[in-house]
Amino acid sequence: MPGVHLDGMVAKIYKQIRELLSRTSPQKEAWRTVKLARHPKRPQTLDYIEKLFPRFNELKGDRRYGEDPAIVGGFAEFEHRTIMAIGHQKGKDTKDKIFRNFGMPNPEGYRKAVRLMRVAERYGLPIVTFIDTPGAYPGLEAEERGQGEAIAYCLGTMASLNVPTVAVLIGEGGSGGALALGLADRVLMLRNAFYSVISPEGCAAILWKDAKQATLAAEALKLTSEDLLRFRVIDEIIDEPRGGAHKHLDQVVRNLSGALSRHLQELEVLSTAELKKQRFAKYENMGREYINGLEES
Amino acid sequence: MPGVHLDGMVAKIYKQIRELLSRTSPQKEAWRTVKLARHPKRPQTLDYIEKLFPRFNELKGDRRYGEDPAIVGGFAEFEHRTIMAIGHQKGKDTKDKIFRNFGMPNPEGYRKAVRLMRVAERYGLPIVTFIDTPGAYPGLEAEERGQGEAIAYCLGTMASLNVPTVAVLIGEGGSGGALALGLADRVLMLRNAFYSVISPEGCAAILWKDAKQATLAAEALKLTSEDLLRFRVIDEIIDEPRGGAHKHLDQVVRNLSGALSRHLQELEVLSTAELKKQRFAKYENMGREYINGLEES
Amino acid sequence: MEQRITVEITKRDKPELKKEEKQDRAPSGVSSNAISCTKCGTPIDLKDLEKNWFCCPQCDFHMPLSARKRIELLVDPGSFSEFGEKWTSTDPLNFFDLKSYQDRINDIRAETGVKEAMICGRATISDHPVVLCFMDFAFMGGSMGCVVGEKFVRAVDIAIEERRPLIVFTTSGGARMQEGILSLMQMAKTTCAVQRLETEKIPYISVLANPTTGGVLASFALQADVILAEPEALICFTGPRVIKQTIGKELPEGFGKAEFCLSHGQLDMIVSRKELRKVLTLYIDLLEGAVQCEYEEPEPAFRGLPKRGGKIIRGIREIKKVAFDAWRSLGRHGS
Amino acid sequence: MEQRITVEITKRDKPELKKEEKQDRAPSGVSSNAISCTKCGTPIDLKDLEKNWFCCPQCDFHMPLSARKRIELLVDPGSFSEFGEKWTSTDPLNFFDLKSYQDRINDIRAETGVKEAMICGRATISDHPVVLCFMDFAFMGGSMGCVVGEKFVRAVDIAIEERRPLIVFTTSGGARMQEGILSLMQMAKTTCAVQRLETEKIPYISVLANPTTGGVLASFALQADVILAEPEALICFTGPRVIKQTIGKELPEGFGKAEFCLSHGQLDMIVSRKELRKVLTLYIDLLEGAVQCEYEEPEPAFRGLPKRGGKIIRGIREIKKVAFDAWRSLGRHGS
Ligand SMILES: [Zn+2]
Ligand SMILES: [Zn+2]
Repeated sequence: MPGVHLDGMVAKIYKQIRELLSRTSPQKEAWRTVKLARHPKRPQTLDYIEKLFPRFNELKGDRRYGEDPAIVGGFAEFEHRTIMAIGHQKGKDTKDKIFRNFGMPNPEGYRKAVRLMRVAERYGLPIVTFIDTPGAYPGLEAEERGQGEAIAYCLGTMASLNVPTVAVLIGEGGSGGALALGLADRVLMLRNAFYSVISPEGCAAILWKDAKQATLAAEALKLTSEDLLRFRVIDEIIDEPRGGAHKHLDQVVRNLSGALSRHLQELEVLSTAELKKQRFAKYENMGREYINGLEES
Repeated sequence: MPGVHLDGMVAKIYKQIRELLSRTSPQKEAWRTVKLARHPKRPQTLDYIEKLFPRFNELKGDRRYGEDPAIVGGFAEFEHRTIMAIGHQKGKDTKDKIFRNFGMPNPEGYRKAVRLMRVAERYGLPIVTFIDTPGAYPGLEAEERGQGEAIAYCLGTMASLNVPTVAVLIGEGGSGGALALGLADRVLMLRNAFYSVISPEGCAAILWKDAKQATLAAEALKLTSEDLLRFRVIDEIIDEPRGGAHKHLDQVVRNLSGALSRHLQELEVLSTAELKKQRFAKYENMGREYINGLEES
Repeated sequence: MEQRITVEITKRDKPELKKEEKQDRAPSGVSSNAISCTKCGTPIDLKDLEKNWFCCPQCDFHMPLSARKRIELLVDPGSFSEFGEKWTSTDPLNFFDLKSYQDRINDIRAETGVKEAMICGRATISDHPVVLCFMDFAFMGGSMGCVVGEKFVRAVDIAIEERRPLIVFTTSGGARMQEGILSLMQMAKTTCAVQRLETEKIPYISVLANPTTGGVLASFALQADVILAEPEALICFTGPRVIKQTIGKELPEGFGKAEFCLSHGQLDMIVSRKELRKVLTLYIDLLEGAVQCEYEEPEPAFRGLPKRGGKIIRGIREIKKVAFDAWRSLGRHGS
Repeated sequence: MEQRITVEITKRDKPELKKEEKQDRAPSGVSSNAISCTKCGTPIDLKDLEKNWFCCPQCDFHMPLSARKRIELLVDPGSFSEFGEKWTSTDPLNFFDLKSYQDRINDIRAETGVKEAMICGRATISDHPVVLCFMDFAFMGGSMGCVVGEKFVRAVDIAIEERRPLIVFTTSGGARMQEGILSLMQMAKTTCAVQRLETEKIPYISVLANPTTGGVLASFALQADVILAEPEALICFTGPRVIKQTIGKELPEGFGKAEFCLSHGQLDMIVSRKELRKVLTLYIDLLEGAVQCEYEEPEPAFRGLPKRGGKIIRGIREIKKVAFDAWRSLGRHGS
């Protein structure tokens, strides 16, 4: 039957196209972004805190169980107002990286973040978060102490806050462990950061049954800042110098500072009710445009 | 010098009086109360919950670290309304007592209580607590997980609640571990319960350097329901049958039920603002009448 | 009918049990009207299984259930009315791995008859009007994509508009990779909806079935006021395999199971499937009574404002009487 | 002056260190102008000690300090104005153990010159108006009775009325047994006051000195927004001796010390006495800026309502300018 023959040919051609595509630039672009976002010299949360805020006073501990250095936070001064700054910190040298668990928080980290957010709320301080993590730590004890609950609780807290929140994706945005600090009124993203539901390696291991296909997965996942802007998951891309943020930190900080200032000013004039209404609408709309049949029911 | 002689005599007589007093009834009364409050057959929180409330649905866990069976709690029905019932549970037989750590909570117990109080607040449910504990558990791991913070947090929560709260001292009211569930709008106390800043044995060990002087300490501490009513630390004494609550539980439950009903009805007609105003005034006045010189400054 | 159940059970992917099954239990060669228990291997006649709430009569193992079957077992007969059944994903990423996302969806639908990983609707349980969401593991491992998130949000809208408690049954491997970042955002989306529920004082109960992991666990599943679980259900953020790889050693016996989570303070109660209807009824009863008494300032605290009926009741004595009469009329008081 | 310091230090009861001291360190035979370090035993000249913020120049051990000395070291010179200095307990229980409560109080007063376990007042720190409470361990182990509770509540009243941050230094063995249940109730009393502070958005910082235990720890000490501690301060609800008795084994090295508490998430920071003034100034600076911007509905969120000055400022740009000018005028911007 000619129909069958044709179907087979179409499938074959389609496969060839995919394979060809897999060797061209857009995909490599995604992988290049992943590599830049994970670059060992890439500036981290504490670098931005130091450069953006003339004063910063760190707060520690979840008041329950422990102090998790994979998340840092504290009062900071930004353009003549006090804010609360919170972010993942991956660590610099080997010792620091181990100390900070490579930026993979345990439940205490998220619970510290929640505590700091509530302190900020009490004083009416805007909150700025910096996201840069491979994800929540996949450890045995993290599960024992409720890793899932810690993230769910942090998300619930961010959704309920009566103060303006701005999240900045500065490097790696790894899944739920990143999102826990990302449910903000505005989400900014450095051009070479990435944000994904799963790491390209993890995705490749599951779907391609081969972690080495991470390059393919990176492209398929649409995890670059341009993709995310298109999906309206982020609100603005912050430009980086050629070669990445580490090439000229001050320039990135200038770009980020201007954007932060603008977004905070826009949010600060809103009433609490309006702020939360917009926040809920923002997130409850996400993905709605990609559903067929919604209008019918 | 005759003065010195006289002083010595006075001191000696005073000492003799104290010793005589120490063998008479008021002091034995205090010790009798302590023994009754700790009586192995004394009804416990779950007994009262069963008898007072036609329906009860237990809630478990602090959602953070563990489930502490030394504190129990859940939704309950009381006179056609839903309430939140929370209390210490000491345990009945040896196995149960060990399981419940003899009613000495770990931090998780207080954090579960806080969680339940916040759920109650969300739904506008009044909260009834039952107090019966030797105190918070003095363990190494309890300290590691912040026993002090857990109590402070529970106290802060009870102070801030937007719903009416009634605490009932049913047995042993041991120090901060008891008070953590006791910062309520109304505090009721079974006649033979006791409530003290320190156990008589602990007090005797420190002040008399001899734990065997607990009988003396019990009297000195003024820990009976009559004493506490006089100090206005409690609002009402619930009568027990001769011989103690375990002699006729139903009778105690009838007395308690009537009082609970009355106090809840009085509290339920108050606005949130008035409720909290009265609560703060109640506790911030405590001890004020026993200070000299207040009026001067 | 029996045939369909077999399909549902065998098609279901049980990540952590699969290997053991293969090793421990030889093909039992049972007839097409029987299956062998996933846990103890005992052959069970499908009729007996159905009579026993799809739990093994031998070891009480709770067999995986499709969303449809759960609805049948839980709600008052004929009371379920679905919404959103036609909503489908438009494949926003144009996702393609070894197979395209669109093909995957079509194949699963054809094979299982399940249209999405969550089925939602209004129903009554013991005459209480509720809104229900049931996840289905057969559909791409119960993964949360845009449709699941949207259905949950609509369920919340209905719960608020109609003052109905929300009850959610979860079973999920997490977010749906094929919808990329948009699937991650469904965690934020459902979280915001839960916040609206809280503000509106609508009771929210979740029931976690095997397995509930990843993004579903770390968002709406664990944000409920009351969290129940089925016995032995795997409940963890990261799956045991990944943890084992990370820490490089064996996990303790029972790790991540419901019993483990209960003792670690994560759950309120483990409820056997047979008891679930009774337990849920009790919670709804007690919580519904609660929401009927709204709390407003600066008026007296416990005046009643039952929004559903439209009739406004004032004064605590009247509330009590109304609530009492309602309970009595349903024959459920003092049970 | 030196003599007074000696008295303060030797009179002070250091529960956990006392025994070790006796065993480890022979009477050092130092002159009356020197003492030996409690920790390392090095003889220290009192003048050197005072110059070094009463920390051992050898091992940095933080010597116990009286409330008066702390005031002297911390606040702007001459700025402290005390309140409640004449408040005394009326001995509500008529308490008598081997000695009467009244006699105990009188003896301690005569011996130490300290009148109660807490001294409170208004002051400025780096020109910031604040309210301060300083506990004194020399007075009955810094125990909390009715007077301590009342002083704390009055400090809160002043903080709210005059929009001043509240800073509390704690050192306490817990509740004061001699006032029985009334001392326990001071935990509830101070807790309610802290709640009012929170509602009024007044910054509240506590500094825990050695030792802070029992009822003081489990109430206002741990209810602050920012919790600092001195190095090596013992911070625990139950004292190590009682825990040792209960569990029947030795406690790990460093148990209950500030460093232990920091790593267990209980504290924000351990601050050396030399740095304290600088650190507190920074916190007050940042938090004061915050409270000046009050947040009200349904008007725009960040309009300013600095209550202290009485002048009402509206609009975010104006707030910023005012705050900026204030900082600049104090020469503290950008430090
Ligand atoms: Zn079986
Ligand atoms: Zn030294």
